[in-house]
Amino acid sequence: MSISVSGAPSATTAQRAANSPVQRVTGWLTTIHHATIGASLLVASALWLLVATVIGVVLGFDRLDASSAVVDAGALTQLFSLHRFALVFGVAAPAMLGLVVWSLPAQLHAANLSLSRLAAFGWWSWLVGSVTVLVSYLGNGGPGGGDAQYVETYLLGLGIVLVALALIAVSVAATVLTRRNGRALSDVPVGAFAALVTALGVVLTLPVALGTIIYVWLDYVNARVAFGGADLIDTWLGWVTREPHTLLVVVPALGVLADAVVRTARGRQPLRGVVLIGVGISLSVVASSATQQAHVFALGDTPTGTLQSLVPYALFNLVPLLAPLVVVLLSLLALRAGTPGISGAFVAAFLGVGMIFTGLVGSAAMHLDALGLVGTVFGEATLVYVVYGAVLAAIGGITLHAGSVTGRALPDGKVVLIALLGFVATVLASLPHYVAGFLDQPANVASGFDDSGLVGVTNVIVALGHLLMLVAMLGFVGLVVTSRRGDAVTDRYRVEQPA
Amino acid sequence: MNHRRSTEPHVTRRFSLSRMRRTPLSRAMVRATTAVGAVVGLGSCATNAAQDTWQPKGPNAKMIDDLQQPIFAVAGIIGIIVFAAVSYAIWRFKDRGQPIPEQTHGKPALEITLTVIPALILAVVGVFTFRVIFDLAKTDDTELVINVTGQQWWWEYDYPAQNEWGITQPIITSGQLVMPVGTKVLLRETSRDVIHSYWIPALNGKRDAVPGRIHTLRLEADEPGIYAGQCTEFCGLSHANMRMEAVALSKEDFATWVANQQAAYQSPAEGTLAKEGESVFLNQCVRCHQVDGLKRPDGSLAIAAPDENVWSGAAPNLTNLMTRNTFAGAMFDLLRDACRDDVWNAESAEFGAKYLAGVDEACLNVNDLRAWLRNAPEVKPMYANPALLADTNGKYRGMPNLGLSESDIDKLVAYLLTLK
Amino acid sequence: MAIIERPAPGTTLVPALAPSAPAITPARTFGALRRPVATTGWKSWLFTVDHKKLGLMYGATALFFFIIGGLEAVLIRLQLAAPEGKVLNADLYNQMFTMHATTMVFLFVMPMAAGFANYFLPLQIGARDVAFPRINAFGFWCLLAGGIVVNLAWFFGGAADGGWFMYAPNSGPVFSPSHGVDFWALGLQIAGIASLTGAINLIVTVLNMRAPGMTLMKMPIFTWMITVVQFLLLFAVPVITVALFLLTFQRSFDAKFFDVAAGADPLLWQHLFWIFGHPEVYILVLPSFGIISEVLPVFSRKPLFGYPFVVFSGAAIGFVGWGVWAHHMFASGLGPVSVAVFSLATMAIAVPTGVKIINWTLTMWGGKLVFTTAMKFAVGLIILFTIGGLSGVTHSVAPSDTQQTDTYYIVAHFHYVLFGGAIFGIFSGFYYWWPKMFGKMLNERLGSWNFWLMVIGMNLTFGPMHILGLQGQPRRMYQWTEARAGEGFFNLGFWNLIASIGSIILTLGVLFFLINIVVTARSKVRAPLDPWNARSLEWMTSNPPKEHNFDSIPHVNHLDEFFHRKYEEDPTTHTMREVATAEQVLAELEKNADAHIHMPSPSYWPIVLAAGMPVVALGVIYSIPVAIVGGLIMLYAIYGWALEPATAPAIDHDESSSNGHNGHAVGASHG
Amino acid sequence: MFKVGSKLFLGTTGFAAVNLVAYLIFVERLAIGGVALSMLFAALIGVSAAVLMINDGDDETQPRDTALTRASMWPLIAAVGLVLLVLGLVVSQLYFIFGGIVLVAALAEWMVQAWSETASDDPAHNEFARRRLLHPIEFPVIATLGLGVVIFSFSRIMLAISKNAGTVAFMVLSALVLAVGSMFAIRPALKPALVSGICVIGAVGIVAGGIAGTGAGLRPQLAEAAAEDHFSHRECGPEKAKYFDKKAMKTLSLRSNVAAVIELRDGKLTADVYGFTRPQQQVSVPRANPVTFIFRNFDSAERRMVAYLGTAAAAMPVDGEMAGKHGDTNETCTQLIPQGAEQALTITYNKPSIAQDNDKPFTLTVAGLEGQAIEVVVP
Repeated sequence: MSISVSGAPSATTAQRAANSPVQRVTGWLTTIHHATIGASLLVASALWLLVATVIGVVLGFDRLDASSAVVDAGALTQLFSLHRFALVFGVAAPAMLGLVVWSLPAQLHAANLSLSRLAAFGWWSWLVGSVTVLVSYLGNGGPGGGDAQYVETYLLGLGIVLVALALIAVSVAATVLTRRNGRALSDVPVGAFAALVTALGVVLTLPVALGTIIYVWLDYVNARVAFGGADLIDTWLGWVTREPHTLLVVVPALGVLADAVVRTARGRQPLRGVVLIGVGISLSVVASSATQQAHVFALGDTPTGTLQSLVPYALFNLVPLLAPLVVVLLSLLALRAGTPGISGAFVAAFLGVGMIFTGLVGSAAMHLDALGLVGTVFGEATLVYVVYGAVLAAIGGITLHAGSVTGRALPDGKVVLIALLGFVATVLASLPHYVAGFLDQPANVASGFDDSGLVGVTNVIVALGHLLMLVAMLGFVGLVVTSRRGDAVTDRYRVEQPA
Repeated sequence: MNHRRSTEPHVTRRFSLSRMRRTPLSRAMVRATTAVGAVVGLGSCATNAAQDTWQPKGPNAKMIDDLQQPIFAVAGIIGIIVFAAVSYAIWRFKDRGQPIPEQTHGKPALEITLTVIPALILAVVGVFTFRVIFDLAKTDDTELVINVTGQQWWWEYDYPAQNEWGITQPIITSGQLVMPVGTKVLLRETSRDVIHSYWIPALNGKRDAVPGRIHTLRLEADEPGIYAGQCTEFCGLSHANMRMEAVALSKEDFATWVANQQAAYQSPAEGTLAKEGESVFLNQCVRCHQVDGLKRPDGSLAIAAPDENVWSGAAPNLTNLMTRNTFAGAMFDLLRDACRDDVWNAESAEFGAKYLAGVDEACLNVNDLRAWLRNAPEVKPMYANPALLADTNGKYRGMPNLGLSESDIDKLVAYLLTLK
Repeated sequence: MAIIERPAPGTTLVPALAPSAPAITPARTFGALRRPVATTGWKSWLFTVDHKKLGLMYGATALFFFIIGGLEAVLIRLQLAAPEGKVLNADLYNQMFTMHATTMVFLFVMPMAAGFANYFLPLQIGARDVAFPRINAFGFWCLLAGGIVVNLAWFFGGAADGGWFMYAPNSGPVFSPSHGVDFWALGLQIAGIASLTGAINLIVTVLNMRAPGMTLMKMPIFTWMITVVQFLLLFAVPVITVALFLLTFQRSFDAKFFDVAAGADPLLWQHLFWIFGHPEVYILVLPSFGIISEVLPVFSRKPLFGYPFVVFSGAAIGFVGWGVWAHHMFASGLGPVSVAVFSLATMAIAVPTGVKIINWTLTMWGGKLVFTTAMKFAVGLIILFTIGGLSGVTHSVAPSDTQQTDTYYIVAHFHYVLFGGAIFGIFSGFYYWWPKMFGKMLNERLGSWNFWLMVIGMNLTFGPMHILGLQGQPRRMYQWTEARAGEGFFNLGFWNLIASIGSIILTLGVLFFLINIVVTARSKVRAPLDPWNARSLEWMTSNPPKEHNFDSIPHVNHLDEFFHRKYEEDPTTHTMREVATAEQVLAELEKNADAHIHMPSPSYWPIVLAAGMPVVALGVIYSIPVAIVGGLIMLYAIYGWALEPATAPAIDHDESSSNGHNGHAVGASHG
Repeated sequence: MFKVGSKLFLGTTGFAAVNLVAYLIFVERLAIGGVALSMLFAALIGVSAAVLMINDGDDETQPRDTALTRASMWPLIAAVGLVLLVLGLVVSQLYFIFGGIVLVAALAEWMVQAWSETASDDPAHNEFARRRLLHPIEFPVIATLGLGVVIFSFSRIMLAISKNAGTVAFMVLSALVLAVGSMFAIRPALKPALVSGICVIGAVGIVAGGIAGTGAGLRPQLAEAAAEDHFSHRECGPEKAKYFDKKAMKTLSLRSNVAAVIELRDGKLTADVYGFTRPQQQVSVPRANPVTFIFRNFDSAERRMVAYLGTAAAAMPVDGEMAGKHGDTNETCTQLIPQGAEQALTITYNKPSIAQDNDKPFTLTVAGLEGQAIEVVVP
């Protein structure tokens, strides 16, 4: 079954074809076409990745010498916070949702998203909201910031970002639920299913964050007693940028992997139902979000005490691990069952999901009281793993769907190279901090720790890792641009969907 | 006869028995019959209404009259011509079975002629009108200037210092405008609240007194006498009761009047009813009404503060009240009817003396004065009702009901009689 | 009903009976409400857009307010019959004369003229309706709403008490603490909408919808005068609306437009008011001039003498009328230069007015005069208006005016102009056009009583006021005092009494008219098709006219087209010879009847929109949320209106569309 | 019946139940987490039920995807409105209100557009329906906004350029309007595009001028007056009279309520009172009524007129507050005005002259000029 738009060519198609620059701009401004919105989100997330990597580099170099600070100490707190915001809400979320928006209708053989205007609204809101947050950081308004007006701006900007993402998610969920063109939910591509899971997760959890923001904001504006003002914003809202919650945002990566492996293997996915369940397991993270707490496992004095600690820990940290684990394992199974060829999409997605898995494992480990990793750079590394993993998966996803969405496939070999480069970058940018975590390098500071020996080295490597990620990203962007310029390449991924 | 709404019938009976027997309506009927009888004596205008506009008593009004008489005549003639023409047409061309006439649509030459004739007549009228308008507006030969300030519903007059008239201190009075005969008097009119219009028909046309503006009106009287007038711009509840009188005195009498107005205040003798009245006045009336020279028991001057009690910030100055013949915005006469007629109908030679005699106890219209002091808003419609004060921050407009006891009123009347 | 399907040409038609309309079911609706479809019963009146029904409703409303205003006048005269009158107190008296003038000017004469204009202007120019029928309906309901709002104040703490001229600052909240002035200002603003929309509507109608062949100079004179009036309204109403708007803001929102302490000049109001107020006088009187200019030729059996002169003098009055407003302010202290200029301009306006009187007289001259009641009123107008006009000339002379203004002389003058002029013309119109409107003739005997009682009563009431005024009795006094009444022949007491007696006689006269209406309504005798041997197009259709006015739109060749179809001149003897009866003329027209006639459809929206306005007004006075509710009602109505096509689509007319004619509009109006 | 979708939700619901129980047992009983999990559980039950009810995944019930949504600018505008709304919470209420209006308007337009597109199968009819519904609002609002911007820009231009230039600008502009209007009148068949083009150019020109005018600021006189706060009240400070509008006195309204014109000539102060042929040294004014004096300076030096208003509460300038308490001297004055200039002063005297307890009459004097005074008599 080939992908085609049923019915008459839509007005948006006509607009996209319009040549005049003014028409192109107005066409973009008023667009409700999934590909345009998705591409916009992807490009914007690439820009945010630029910001994130640059910050990563700056932070890494700043930590070289713990006795001196390149960046002003006050600004440093903001910089760490901005780094996290950029990674989660600037890169991971828009990249994943952008990928979904971009490719979902094509996966479903639908003409467009349902509630496409809502998606457009979400995209523009996310754009202006994230810019607002960025501006508020520049004005010293992030968590711990000192400028009251900018702190308020930060909170409200973050609120807009959350609302925007939720709106996009609503559109995505509605699309999957209503535009399957007669297919059962169990028959849709795993990517679409993962999109649904992500969307539901986002819709279910982000309102919790939004409510918290409103509480914090009201408190901040009026009294600053209950929620502790700017300094404690991170305490109240930090969970949205931590694992395992971030897993929710990057679930589409699992879908990319599952779809990519089928195409690479040119076969069917064995145990497809298990894959779907595995993806669905990610939703368990919703619960951890609702509690807004980190669940650390510590051995209690009594068995009951131990159990009381273990069960929530297992529920909130170990169960989510199952999701990537199942998908990765079954994808390997699918490879074995089929006749795999070399595939950029698969490589990137596999590496990406692997990274995500690594991050999640790290997160689970961090919450073991015995290891004493809480409060160290270990936590930072887990986030980088997850987000960069998501970036890799997004590269895979774009490669996977480029042919069907744009009609121009990406060259596999180059994508594989870039994926490998990104993999190396990810590992460099995070693994050293796993090590440094065990060496007790504290998180969120650039000074006041022992920078001798291995710790110093890790920071250098991390900085280089971020730099490398930047290079990988730029490489991929270049690849996309050149592929669009060149002649149309047949989509080698265009295969029959499994029934 | 004047407005009577006394709450005490016996007082009424005592003073105006003869008039009250007949109701106003029956009286008017009687009058109607006499009037029809008087058709023969059309020429005798002496008994016309006080504000007759066709009886000019001064050069300004005469100028107007000289202009309007021919115009009325011309208008009358034109009217008669039209009536005659129409009547003739009705009689001559009535349907007597004649055939349907020729369907003529007009004769332009006739039309144009009949258009040009009225235009010419009006052009002539226009030229004379023009002259009179500018003559009436002349002010550069003024001999006496009087400031006139209108207020709901009375007029305040103040005479700026003018040494040639012996006015060295400003004189302030109300109700009656006193002016010398044969003198070009210029009124500088303004108003404290709404628009009023100053009009003494026998002396000149009317001129509006507009708040925020100063308008001038020239008066000149040929003969001593009282000339009635009335506010003619609708000014609210008691518009009908806002009257005024211009009193023309010979120049000598005017000098006497000026001297009297500037005389020092004479406190009533100790132990008299009037002296008690003075203290009632100091307790009640002085809040709004100024009597120049009146001192409080501690020797300080009593200064009225109408600006604190009255919305428009002013109340009539009662210094030498009894030299005036009216009170309450000239709504009531201070003189009983007989005395009033005596002054109003006096020959011009005797008029000055009679007017300057002022009001004494025998002539005092005590009936209306007491009714006024007892409950002013009842006898003159005013916004003195406390229920309507919301828009004026609780300040009164017009004289409120003071709730005076009868004995206080006795004392006050006695005191007021000393103000002359 | 929007489409009238007529039988094929050749079928004979009973003139008085239009074919009954088929049942209509709106197939779909754009608005929130489905279209009204009733063709009989009260709903057919409430939601009608038919100019004739609206004309009748204008007339009925105006007559109602005429009675109200008349009762107010009688109360005023009773109060003033004797000195120290006790019928009314000062406050009530002030309200009474304010409302008397307001009612008579805004709620009787203007709507009555609008009624005649609505009914007869399309008929006279051979049109099937006005240009904007729904706006026409809206205008009427605005007028009614405005009239109700103005009078509602009686029940909410007292009516307006500042005089119809409502001079600032006496109209401010301090000097007029009741809400009367608020009701007055808002009510008149609402009623003003009626005038404005009516003006635009009729101007467009006259300019665009005349029958073929009817050039402007072949237009009936009544239509001409109405057109001039509509132009006057178009320019005058916005001025008073601005003034009233300022007043409303001054009173309800503490604005300072007329607050002297804040540096305002109270004369601003006077200028605004009289820039409207003087053209208003011509707005009141010109329609009546138009009416008697129709009546006089008919009953003289002769065309109007100097038709172009009458037309142009009407237009000239309309123009010069704008340059004379300050003659109401000669005593306001404008300064001699302004006074002189306005004095001359005022004199100039007497010339075109005189032209009219001369032409009317010359129309009668050499005619064959038939003295029906309509003719009697017309001749009465000539005489009485002449008196009013001449007394007007006396106070165009500014110095003379400073003696006369604000006295009863002015009251006498303008009642001769407005009662003797405007109202006599209106009564002439009643008697002349009654058979056309209702198919029955008003009783001429009762009409004679009506006329003579009104003439006598009118002269007895207002004649003495000349004397009262010249004797110095000011206007607007709730009492006069004997002390200044004088004795002798010219005493105020006698003439006040005469005037009051006259007002009773006048009331009797009007009563005879009302009796006449009842008697006529109960009579079974139908009027002949052409009872007066009339001359203009409105008589060239049935009595009363069919919904679509004319079966076929006549082609016009002459001024007085109808007359020329009936009579021809014998070229040798120059006498007129009847060549056709009215019935024959009509039958000729019906032979060529149009097959499909698209008429505008009835609508709910005009009345709903108008109903929102009093709610807004009450809200402005009492509570802003109420105003918002009113605003929402209006918004709803505007939407309904905008979404509803003026003419229902053919599909809405199931019966007629089934027989194969799917609505090709013929010569119909849409708006 | 149990398709994947419903299975998913049922599973999640069960999982949420487990979570809830576990949380209640192991973590804490009354904390917010418990509440949140119960809510989540309840919500998931609802969602699952809904999924079951709509028989999700049933092939036959799924409609084929044919509806195409058309491009829309309202999402973008709504997003801008949202941000303005939120920024308004921080910055100013103005933004909040504006953002709210934009947001509500955009959502309303959006809704109507969405509604109209599903109104029928005929896009032309749908578009027609939308226009009928919205154009009655859109056109007036847009026109009002456009006109408002143009008028505001015009006012900025007029405030920025000098008075004479303003007159010229006004004349030029009206001439242009006349010319363009005549052109349209003479050639009614002009292309609409040309007409609208000219109007747009005109509007853009004015708006550009307005922006430039705003940048240039008020003209110097106005700026100076604004800086000295002369728009609100008048004081006896050392300000300049340059900005004073010498022609203002010539207006009818002010001229007509002038009690006296006070002239300073050859070192002599005289009062010209209308009605008196000779210059006066005394002016009599009514009490409790605002009166205006005009001060004319024929002296070569800059002068100001000072009105002595007696002790407190005797009089007060019309536009000022009573200064000081009882017994304090109360004065008001004009600005310093150069030779040939004139200025007005409006005063209300509430107390009569005799109420002055220190026997010092109300006067009008000129600062720096000894022995010259006009007495104001309030009878």
